[in-house]
Amino acid sequence: MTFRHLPTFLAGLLVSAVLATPGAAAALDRAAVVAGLCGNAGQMFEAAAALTATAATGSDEDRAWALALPRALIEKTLACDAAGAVLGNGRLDAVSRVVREPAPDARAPVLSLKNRAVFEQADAALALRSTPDAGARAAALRMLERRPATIPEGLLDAAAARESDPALKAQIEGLAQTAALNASDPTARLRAIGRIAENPSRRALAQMAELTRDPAYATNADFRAAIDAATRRIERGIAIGDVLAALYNGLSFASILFMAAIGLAIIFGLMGVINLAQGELIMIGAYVTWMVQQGLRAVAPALLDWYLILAIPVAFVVTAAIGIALEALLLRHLYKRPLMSLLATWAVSLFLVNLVRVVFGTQNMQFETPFYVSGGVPVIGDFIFTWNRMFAIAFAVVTLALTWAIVRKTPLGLNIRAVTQNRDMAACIGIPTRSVDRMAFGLGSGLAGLAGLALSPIYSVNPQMGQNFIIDSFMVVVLGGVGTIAGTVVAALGIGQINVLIEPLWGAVAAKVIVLLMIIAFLQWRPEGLFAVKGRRK
Amino acid sequence: MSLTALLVDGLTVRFGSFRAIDDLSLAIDYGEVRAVIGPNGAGKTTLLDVISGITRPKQGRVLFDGAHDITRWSESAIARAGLRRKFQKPSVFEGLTVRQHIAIGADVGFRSRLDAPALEDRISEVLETVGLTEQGERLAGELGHGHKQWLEIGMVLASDPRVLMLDEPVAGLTDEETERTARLVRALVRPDRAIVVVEHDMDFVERIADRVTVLHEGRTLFEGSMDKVRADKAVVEVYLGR
Amino acid sequence: MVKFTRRSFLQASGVAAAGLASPIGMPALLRSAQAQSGPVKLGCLFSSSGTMANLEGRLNYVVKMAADEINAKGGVNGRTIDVLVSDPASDWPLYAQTAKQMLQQEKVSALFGCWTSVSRKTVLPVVEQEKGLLYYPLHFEGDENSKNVVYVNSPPASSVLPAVDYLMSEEGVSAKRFFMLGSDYVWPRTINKQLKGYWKSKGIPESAWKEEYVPFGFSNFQTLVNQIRAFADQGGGQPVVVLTVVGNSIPDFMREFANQGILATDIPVLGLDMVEADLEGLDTSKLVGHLNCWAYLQNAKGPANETFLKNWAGYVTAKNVPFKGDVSIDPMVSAYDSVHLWAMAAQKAGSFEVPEVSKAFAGLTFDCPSGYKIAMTGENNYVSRGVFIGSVNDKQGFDILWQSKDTPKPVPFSPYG
Amino acid sequence: MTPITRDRPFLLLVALLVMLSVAMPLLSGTGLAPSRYLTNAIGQLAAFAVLALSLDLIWGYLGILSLGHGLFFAIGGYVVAMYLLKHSFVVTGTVPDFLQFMGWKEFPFYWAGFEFFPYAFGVAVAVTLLISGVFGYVSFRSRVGGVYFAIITQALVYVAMLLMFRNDTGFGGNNGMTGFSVILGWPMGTSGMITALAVASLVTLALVLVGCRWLVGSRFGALMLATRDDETRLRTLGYETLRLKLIVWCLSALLAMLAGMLYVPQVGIINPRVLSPELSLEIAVWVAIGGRGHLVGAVIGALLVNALKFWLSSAAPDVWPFILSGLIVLVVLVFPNGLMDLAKFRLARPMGPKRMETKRMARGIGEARS
Repeated sequence: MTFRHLPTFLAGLLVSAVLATPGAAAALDRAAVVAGLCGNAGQMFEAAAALTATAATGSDEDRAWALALPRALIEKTLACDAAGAVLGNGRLDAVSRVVREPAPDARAPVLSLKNRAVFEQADAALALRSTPDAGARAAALRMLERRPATIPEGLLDAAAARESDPALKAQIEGLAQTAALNASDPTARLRAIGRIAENPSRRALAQMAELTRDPAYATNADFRAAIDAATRRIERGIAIGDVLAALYNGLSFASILFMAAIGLAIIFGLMGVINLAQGELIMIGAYVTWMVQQGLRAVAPALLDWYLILAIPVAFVVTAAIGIALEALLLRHLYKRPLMSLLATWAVSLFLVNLVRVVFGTQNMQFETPFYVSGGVPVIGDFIFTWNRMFAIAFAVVTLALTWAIVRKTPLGLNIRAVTQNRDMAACIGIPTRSVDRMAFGLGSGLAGLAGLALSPIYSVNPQMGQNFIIDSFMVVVLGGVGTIAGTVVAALGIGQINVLIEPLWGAVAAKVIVLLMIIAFLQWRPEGLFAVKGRRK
Repeated sequence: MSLTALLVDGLTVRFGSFRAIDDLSLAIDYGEVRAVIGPNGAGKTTLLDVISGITRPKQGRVLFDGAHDITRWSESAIARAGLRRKFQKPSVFEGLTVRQHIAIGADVGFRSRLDAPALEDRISEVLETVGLTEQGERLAGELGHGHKQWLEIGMVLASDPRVLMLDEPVAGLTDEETERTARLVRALVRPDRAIVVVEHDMDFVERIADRVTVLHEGRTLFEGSMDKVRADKAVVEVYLGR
Repeated sequence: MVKFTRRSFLQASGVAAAGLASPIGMPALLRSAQAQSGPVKLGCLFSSSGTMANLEGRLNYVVKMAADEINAKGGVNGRTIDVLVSDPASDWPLYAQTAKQMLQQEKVSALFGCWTSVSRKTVLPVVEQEKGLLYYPLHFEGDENSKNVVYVNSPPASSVLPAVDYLMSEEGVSAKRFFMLGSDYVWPRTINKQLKGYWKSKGIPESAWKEEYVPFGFSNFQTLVNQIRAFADQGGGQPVVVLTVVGNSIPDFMREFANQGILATDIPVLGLDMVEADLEGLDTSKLVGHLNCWAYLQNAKGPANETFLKNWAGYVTAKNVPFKGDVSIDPMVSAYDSVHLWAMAAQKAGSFEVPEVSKAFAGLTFDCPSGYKIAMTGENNYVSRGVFIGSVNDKQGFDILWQSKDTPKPVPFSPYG
Repeated sequence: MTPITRDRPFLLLVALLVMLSVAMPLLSGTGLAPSRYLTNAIGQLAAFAVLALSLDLIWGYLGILSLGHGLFFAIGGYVVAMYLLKHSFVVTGTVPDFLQFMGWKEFPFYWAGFEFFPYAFGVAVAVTLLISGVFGYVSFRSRVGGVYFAIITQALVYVAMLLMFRNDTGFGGNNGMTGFSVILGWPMGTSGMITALAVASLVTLALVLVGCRWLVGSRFGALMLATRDDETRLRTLGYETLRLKLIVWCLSALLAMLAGMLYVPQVGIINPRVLSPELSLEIAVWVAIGGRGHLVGAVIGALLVNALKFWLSSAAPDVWPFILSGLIVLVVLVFPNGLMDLAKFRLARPMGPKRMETKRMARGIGEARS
């Protein structure tokens, strides 16, 4: 990520700001800064520059005073009025820090995009120097890392000198070295190049490419060798990152497909029933998750962050109950007529979509984003390990394990397998096939509910959401081969991965089209799917 | 015309790791009624499946009329060559009348090559043979189990097959119906026709069969007349031993 | 959505029974006598089911609310307004079908409807054939000027281009590189075509932009966001995303964008179809700063907006409307304006006949909740309105970042296409 | 199969269609004429009925459920739309929208010749036969059937929809095609043209109905039923069921295509929505509601469901989905043979030979049992 136009622009301004306040001793004109914050876009920009300069070279008192200002602006808690400005909810005058009420016509200045960047910078710079909380300092450092070239000179060194946390100190020093890319000291530059190469990305590559136009590249053999080595290293890193990203994206897509398909696979394998309402059960799982969230919000706000975990049993039980009811009321009568059960389940899906629409409305449901499903960690190259996808992957893995355990290790699972393989024979040896059907249908529906839960941090939750999954999940089930969990897993992985590989080449639609056509062609060749039990065929 | 209607030669059929038929060889002659018996899973129905082209063997071949290797032929080509089969579970077309069944069986083709009177005659003749004259206009779906069995026999019979395969023709029938079926089968014997019957009912087999082949685990355990079968130790062992 | 009451259900079953009894004769029931006195009929063509329901559904209620306001003041030409609502179910041919039914059977005096350009294009031949009048409340791609359609919202030259100009300016972010991501249909395609023409005219090289389209309802943006990051990291100036995906693709895209750790200060997104309703399900704290551009934003200053917001909140509570009373989006206001513009024209013409009403367009002005006095010139069927650029805030709304001095004259046909 | 002469529902329906198609042009201009809206609606309903017949032919009589019949309907619709646009362009010079917003200066090369209706019709037939033939051949050869066939056809129509949504395929993308102004040299949208198109649809429906009735009453029809009831059995009697299925499948596809050609000029737009899996599913719903395996049932189902839909989507938009889903569940659980179960009491009881057929229907047999 870059913000490329700013560096030169900002650097120049900073130099002037630093020159204007020579030495650490010169006191900050606090009233002028506050006036600037309440001024027009240009004045705000200059005020931000002054704040950043204070972070680097100002006095401790000024820094402590300035610390709250950029954040207040970013969060729109600064109320500007004729007498200056009032800070946040503490009702403190921005300049004097005396308690006072803002004027009734006070306004909160809105940051333009350009100013937002410089205020984020100022906030991070100040926080790095002055916040007592090490976590906040680390966050500030990460913000500064986004635009190393705009970090004012001296800030990092000063911060490192005062830093008490050794790990953070090392990180600051590392960043300082990186930031020295355009320094005059040749060894610092070489070190910066090495540092940059440690975190390969396309941006780093672009930086290196830029440096090949540096006069030093032609004249200085060491410099040139360092650049070339760094370029190679970065390219390798990017390549690795791309491969990892493709694998990860494929895996995450596969986990979604798997979650959507596993319930269907059990039901289809057991009863030969195509459940077109499966997508709606997914949707209901997501709505149940939402309701659990709302319940927690009302009853136990402290647990709100854990609603995704706490909703697991609820989502499962509710959708399983719907599934069981569906089986008992409708599908039970249709086992001899699979194509009719297909239409019946479509009617159910139509009904459920519209029921949810009438009850909840059509808007997207609002979900909290707990820390464990928000954001991501950059790993290497352009590969970012995003937590919501990881949640889905982990969820799929756990579901797979549990499903496998149920099917392989429990009496119900044994019965399910027996009925799947030979219904008549199973009935003969006393397995209550009807109630096995019902339980299995409940299990399959409950799994769909869990899928809805796992998808809620990734997709918009609304009455229509289920319809996005239905064809994909059918394809997974038929491709995998009816009634095999392994088949479902392999098919989901295959479809997910191939999709992700094609997508960058020809776009998302073409990827989908090609994958579907491949599956259709494959099924013509092997109608029983990847993993099918062979037997005497009639 | 050769004397041997069907020659099964070194046949092996596998389902996964299970050998349903294991290097089986046997010959069936024209003019005979051959019963194939054996416990469940011996490979009887699978053998008929291979002959009628439904299942492809892993190894071996099936020769028809001494000259034609029909192992890779399609089901319909095999049927058109004159090999017809009645299935274990009565397989009739529930939406069609009895007469329509016989018409379909008598003459293959999307349009009938027989002229209408000739076809009607043939239908009446077959219905008489299988004793369903009364039921001519009824829908097959409405028939009782025994009538369905005979209807299916009539349908495969209508084309004058060279090889007639009957898979459990008396399963689920009353004694009286069984008796009638036995008479029917014997009446179908002709010098230019081979009849293969797969059956569990030993008394029925004794009534109709000229020779009996006992299959066990996909192999021939014994071959000979019914008397000899009953006397054979190995056969008794297989049927009663466990 | 009306509440599913026992009465409406009984009605429906009665209806079903009638339908069962005489399938062929049934449509004759549709032929209602056209009244020369009594209420004058207006028709709505907004879906309350299907993919567009969340956005279009609320416009039905706004039209009704506006009609109620007018009725409370005595109606138009001495007659009250009766609003007919239908459900084209986000199914484009059904819009045409419903329009036909409204015009031929119900003889509505004007239609208010359509969100996507596809649906407008579908309805257009019907309206022209039946010589009806359609008020279209969405900003759109322009390049169209039917005398049977009133284009209440802005064509790109007076909405999109100012926003892009802002992004490219020093005051904005001096944008140099553009990633255009849209849903694959006429509006995004045309907007992007015009943008490319515009950039070409400014001497920006073709290598500075990239164009990608996704199907309607697309939701898996992981790979595309990766592509955007790669595009941005190639260097060459500040990148921005011009987002013309529609419907649920908007929140899904924004969510993935934030999740991959991209801030508005890294790569700003200009969401041309993004409204407050699209942010309803999102944690916007990580999206603060992204932009949209419309002729109205909820935060618009002025008494007209205060009244509108208050009335809408009141209407939602009073009529049990299944949408949020505290969310107000541009197309709602445009639909609201539409009804008033129509009523003013009909009053001025003293007639409900389309040709008469059309003749009265010239010189109409209305105090729009946006704070601008919107106006029609009679030169074409466009309405001149103000322009706002909004910036996502952490309360799932938009702060006004910039707004036009006055109402730029609408340019139906873009010079950059 | 009842002889045609005693098949009262069938005779009644054909008579009604003939009467309507004679009466409508005769009445036009008089006060008794149905309104333009009603005329147009009748025409559209007739097109849907042809579509329902096409599906009933393979589902009701052959036991193969296609959830992708919208594909063939769309081929007909798209081709006729291409003809109309090209023809309008030649006559009036109107440039289609999609050319404009794609920035294309002229029609893509494959639009050449589409201004000639016979050519366009030939292309539609050829494309339909090619796609249905190839797909049918490979599917039936691999013995893909039952639920699998349903799912695969659904995926196929979905793929087609995704493709057609793309603007760069040159068929108008999401917008599809609209703005037809001239057909066969005549202006569209006039009352006369609306009546003419409606009558054309009614006549086509009557002809298709009679043709299908003849087919299913023939020996070939008996073989179709035999295939439905027990394909293996028929094959082991020496019949090439692959060929039989392929013939009926392609015929059914052609009928669906024909329905599309009738539908599009009347509704005035075609876009990829006709390729959505929901529409194809709905066709099956019409047939199931009317009575699968019964030609009259399919027609009535299509007419009833669509008339209800036309009406309720404006009269009571919110309850329509509930009514539709309720109807389906009712039919599936209570009337396995759709409305024909209702009709049998009135129409069939007095007639002796009908009894057997009635019984057959009552048991709901004929579902693919494999």
